[in-house]
Amino acid sequence: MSLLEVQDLRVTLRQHSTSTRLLRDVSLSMEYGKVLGLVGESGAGKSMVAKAILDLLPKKAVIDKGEIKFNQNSLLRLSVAERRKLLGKDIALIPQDPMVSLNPVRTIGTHLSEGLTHHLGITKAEARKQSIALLDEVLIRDPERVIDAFSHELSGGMRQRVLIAMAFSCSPKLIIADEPTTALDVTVQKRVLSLIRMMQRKQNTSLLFITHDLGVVAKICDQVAIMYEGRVLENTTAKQLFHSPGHDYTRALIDAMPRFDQPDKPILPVSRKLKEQLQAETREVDQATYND
Amino acid sequence: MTDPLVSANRLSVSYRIPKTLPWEEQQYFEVLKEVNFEILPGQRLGIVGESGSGKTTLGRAMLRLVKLSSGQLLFDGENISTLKQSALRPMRQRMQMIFQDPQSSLNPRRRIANIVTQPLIAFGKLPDRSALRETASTLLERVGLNPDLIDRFPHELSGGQRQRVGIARAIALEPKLLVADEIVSGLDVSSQAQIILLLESLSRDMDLTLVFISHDLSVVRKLCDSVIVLHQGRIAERNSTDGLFRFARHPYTRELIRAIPLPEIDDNWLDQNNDTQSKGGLAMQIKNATVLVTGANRGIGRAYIDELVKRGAKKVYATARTPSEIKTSHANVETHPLDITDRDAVYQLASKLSDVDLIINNAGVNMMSALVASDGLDAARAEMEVNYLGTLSMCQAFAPVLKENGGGAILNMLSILSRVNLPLMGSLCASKAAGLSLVQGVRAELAAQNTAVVAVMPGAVDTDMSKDFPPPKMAPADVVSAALDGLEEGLEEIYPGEMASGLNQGLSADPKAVEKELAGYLPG
Amino acid sequence: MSLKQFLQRLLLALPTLFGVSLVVFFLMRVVPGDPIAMMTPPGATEADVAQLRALYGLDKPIITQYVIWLGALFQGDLGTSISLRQDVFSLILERMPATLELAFLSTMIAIALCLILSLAGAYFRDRIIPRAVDAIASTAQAVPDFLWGLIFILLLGVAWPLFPISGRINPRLDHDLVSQFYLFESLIKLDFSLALELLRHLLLPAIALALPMTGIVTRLLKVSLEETWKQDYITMARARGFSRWYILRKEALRNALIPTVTLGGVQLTFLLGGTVLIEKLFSYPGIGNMAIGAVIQRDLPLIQGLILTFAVMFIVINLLIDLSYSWLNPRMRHG
Amino acid sequence: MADATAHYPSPWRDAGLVTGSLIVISFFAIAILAHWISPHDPLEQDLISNLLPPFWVDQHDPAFLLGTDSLGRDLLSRVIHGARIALTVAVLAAGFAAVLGTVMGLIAGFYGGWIDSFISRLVDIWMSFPAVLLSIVLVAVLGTGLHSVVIAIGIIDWTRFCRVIRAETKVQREQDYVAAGRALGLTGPAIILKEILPNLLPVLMTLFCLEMGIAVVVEAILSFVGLSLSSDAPTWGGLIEEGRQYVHEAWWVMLIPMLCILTLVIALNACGEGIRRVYDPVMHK
Repeated sequence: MSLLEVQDLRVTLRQHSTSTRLLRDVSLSMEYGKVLGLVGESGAGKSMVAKAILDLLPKKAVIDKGEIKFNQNSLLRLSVAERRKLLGKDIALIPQDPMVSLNPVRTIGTHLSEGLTHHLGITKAEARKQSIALLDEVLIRDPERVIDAFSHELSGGMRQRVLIAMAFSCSPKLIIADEPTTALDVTVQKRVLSLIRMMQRKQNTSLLFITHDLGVVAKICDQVAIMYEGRVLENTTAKQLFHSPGHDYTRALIDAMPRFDQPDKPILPVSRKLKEQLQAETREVDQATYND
Repeated sequence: MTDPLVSANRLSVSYRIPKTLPWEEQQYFEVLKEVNFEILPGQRLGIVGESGSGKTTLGRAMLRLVKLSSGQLLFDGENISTLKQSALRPMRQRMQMIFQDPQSSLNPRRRIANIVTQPLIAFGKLPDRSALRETASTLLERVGLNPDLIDRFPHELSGGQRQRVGIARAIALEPKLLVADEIVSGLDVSSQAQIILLLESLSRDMDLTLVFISHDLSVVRKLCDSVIVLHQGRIAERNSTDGLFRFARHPYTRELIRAIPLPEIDDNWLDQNNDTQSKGGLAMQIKNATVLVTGANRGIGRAYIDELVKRGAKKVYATARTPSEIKTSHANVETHPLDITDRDAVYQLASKLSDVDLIINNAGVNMMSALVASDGLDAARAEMEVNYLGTLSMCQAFAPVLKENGGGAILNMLSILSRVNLPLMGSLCASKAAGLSLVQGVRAELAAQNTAVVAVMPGAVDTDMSKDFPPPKMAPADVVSAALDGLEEGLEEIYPGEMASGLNQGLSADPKAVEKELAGYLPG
Repeated sequence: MSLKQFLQRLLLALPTLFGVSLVVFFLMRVVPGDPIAMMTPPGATEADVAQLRALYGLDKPIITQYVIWLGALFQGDLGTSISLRQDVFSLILERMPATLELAFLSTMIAIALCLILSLAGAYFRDRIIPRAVDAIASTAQAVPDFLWGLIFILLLGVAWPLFPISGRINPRLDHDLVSQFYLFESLIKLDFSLALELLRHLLLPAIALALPMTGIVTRLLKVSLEETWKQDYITMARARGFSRWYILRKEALRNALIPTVTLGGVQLTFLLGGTVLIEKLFSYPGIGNMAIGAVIQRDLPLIQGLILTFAVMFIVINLLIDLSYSWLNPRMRHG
Repeated sequence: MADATAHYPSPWRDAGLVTGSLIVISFFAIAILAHWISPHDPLEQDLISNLLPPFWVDQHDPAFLLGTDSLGRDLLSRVIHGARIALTVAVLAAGFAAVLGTVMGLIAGFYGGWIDSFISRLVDIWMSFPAVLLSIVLVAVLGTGLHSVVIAIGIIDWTRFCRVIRAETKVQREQDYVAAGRALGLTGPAIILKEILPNLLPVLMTLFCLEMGIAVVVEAILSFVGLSLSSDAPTWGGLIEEGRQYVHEAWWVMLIPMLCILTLVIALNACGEGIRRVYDPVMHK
């Protein structure tokens, strides 16, 4: 039984007279307590999947078809208010850029406790106490001071810790991490990844981890889905992916990575032929589903 | 030796921090702090650092695009640190830059043709305007772009295309020096690979000196032949790319390298606490190292061979006076005869094994001889000959080899007896003490060439040399393992085992008490 | 704002004040045109002119004149009005409350309109309301206060005479107000019929003054709210299940106000400066109306005094804006 | 790289810009052709037929399409000639303010340092005066006449340009394309003129349109207080002032010039906004 089930999700951006497919019948399935990596280059549609789950799709993007089932319930059939009750409580987000994801005019404490009072209905004083405990849990030194600080007083790594604390604060069942370490320095990235996995294991949360970095995938993910132009090309286990990638595109991505431990390994850009082939496939898919 | 193209001497850049009140003292923020480096013609230098390390400022300072606050900067032999912008202008043909953000570095109101030919026009190298389109097309082709793009505006191109336009503009004047600032950081891995390959071929074809600024060590490793690691405005480490990655010395560099997530499944990677810092000395990774071990035929030496192979050393040269005694079946272990007291032989071997980057001076003798109580100097002489002079020969002969290979390390097997004395073995102790002194001296002498010099001082070890010692005795494998751990961690003095570390602590607390206690410790 | 930053702002105001005094003083003297000629009534004799010169110290070197003038200024002595033959300082003090009441009411109207319009424009996602807000704001902004005044006079004073179009209070009305702050005093005394009468006079000029500021600030605030809405921390808040209205109020508004406040300050000074003409248009007895009279009467000391008064008010407004800016933006508070 | 295929919207598609510029162009045409199209001499008095109403009111005289003022002068002709004065002032004053303000703004924004502090302080001082009062005083000091009006408006309103151009220049200066220009050895003035200024043109054009509108209004205000040109010159402001006196008897004397100003100002605003919408990549970001 799986926690999250995305079935044949098709999203189209309708702008003026043109319409662009953003997601082409995407299917994913996430098990309880597992980490699913969603991998692709920019424009592959990986963030769009997250937005569809979080009800953050742009106004002009329409879900044409498909289903998102969370805990056996269809998210798309819920009312706006019902969905808001889930967001932040059962489904939480760790955003991409910690530098801009905290409101500059509100204190760290406000950020943390407003979620707690809103979703758990506890008092402000209690929420503050819990917030301090949460900051302590994500290994922030001196949480009593940090709780009254503003985001600009914290470093990037600290901010991401705060955001992780926010995400885990209501013990959600699913966390969507949208490139959570892309904006961070590599040493900070490692610490933040460690923290995310520690918290994930502690609370047995399912984690949808969106990234473009196969290196990060290798370190944190159990399952991987490779995306290209709004399609899922390959859906496999992480072990399988690095052992013997199933799709040519996956192999091409691995081949394009420079590796510091293998200086003599040639780096090969994804070949034009492969890209053309993939694009042709996309066109085929679009034509086949044109009348759906 | 060729003259450097760029050479910086105590280069500093600082910014004024705006004062709130006029009578306050002016505060400065130092972005670069007395940086020294040289770039040879044709070199591909990577500058690596995290955000805020000053790497972008360093790149811009090299081209005098920011004001230098002090220090000297030579370009092509000419001092440009204080030249006026107008005087710099003609030199700018020889130094160009590619910027991090192609969106902001291309003027949004100009067409691509105008952007790429702008340098040529600025220097009057395109007197005939009718040739503009043709020249622009040629430049675009050189960077692998479709020449049809010349009439487009920058915002009509993709990120990778824009970055190529930036490259085309930078190479239009055929500069000698090209500074590329984080130019692949915003790109997908596929475009990134294309840009790296393009830079590689351009720098080869055009005889460019390339300064490649990046936070990504993997890319730098691929593209550059030498690296500067910047940390908080200072150069933490400079080495050949190979040298840096094989024995990263600065704790910061090591942390950087350890933090790179390789595309390999490794469940433990995230659990490795990357807060364990080095103990301040130079460190070296055994993986992929080429190691020479002396005295490899017995006890500890043998253990070294096994442990080195286990830890992924690329090659191990096992030496002994009688190499036939070395028993090993590993393919990457090579045996050589060596008597370290034979200075010529040592030098001969050094000229042969030019790829060594770790020397483990393990060979030693113990004549079990007292000082005053023994007659004659033979025992003492023999011990000094091997334990001190032989080791010194090794250091002398191999120091240049290590330097050539980027620094490397020398690990000398001493004993806790280097620090304390045992009755009836005074002669050995004296030679071991000389060995410790040797380590300290050599370390000081080789600091400039980035060579780690480490002393390993175990207590009693269970080998045939110390068969007369009472237990407890350490297994050789444990000693070796502790020694290599210490080396990888950056320790300068390693005390494997409880006995050694206990004595070391005792010595720093109360040396007299240790002396008293040891007076009763008698072998045999 | 830390005390240090407040000190800094005060210090920055000093050279501005000094510059203002220089401009006020020399503008009248250095540019072509003789101030005495400006002052003298037609048909004055040479001797009269010379006497007047000596009286105002205009026969001394210009630097000396400036120093004397500045010295008097520091003692609160702005000279004597030529046309009204009264102390300039007390004249200004007497007329100032009328202008302050007008400006205050106008500012309140502007702020209220701005908040309502921009929040409505940002909250509703349909096609009609945001567009209507845009249209209202651009029109309010495009038409200057002078024209708004004329339109109101024509429409609400002449075509449908709902409001009086001149003065501050019906001159035939008996009242026992002791201060010059008529409206405030009547409100404090709970005399609502009088307050209403005063408001009827105030409303048209106040709205005319408020509209351009409302237009420009509403537009900026709405754009700013929309920009803020795209920020990642708003996306975060949405992903945490808060409602649109809650996020708009708690997360977006204060951030959106930060860029708006600076512009609002500039607009506030424009509003205050606009009183000059609006008071003239509605024959409202404030310092603005007095200023135009002074120029037409060529009353040099009064003109100087009034310009200085405006300048000081502007500088105070800017200081207040700086203070509110740092209150809004925690980044400023900690230096 | 938000949108690799973004294009500037076509100026012809922007309804505001098209309508606005059509109106402004027709005002210019009327102003230029004033001599030929006005039915009467704007100064010709006819005291018998004074305060005649316009054509849509009863008792109008078909010879005076928009009626007459208190001295019996033809309102239509006066308004047409008024357009000429208004637009002359608008173009000259806005041009003066634009040149002064842009030069100061570019210098302050690009070079920074003491020169920036100096110019900023100057702007602060300027902004500490109520603009309308200052222009009235200036004209009073300079004497009435076209040149004093132009100078008064220009000298006061350069700060509008200076502030915006300075801020925009500061933004542009931090862009890498300026650093790229420096890396090519371009001198400061060359970078300002060739790299930065072209990027500021849309902003400048917008400001210029808005400033023309402001100048039209300020000129009307000056005429209204009797300080613009000679008192019988057919200015819109003068007409309004006159109309204000007879507003209860002959509201049209005030209404007609007012509508002219209103239309022109709104049209100029529409042009300015349109230019900003269509051409300004700085704002598009």
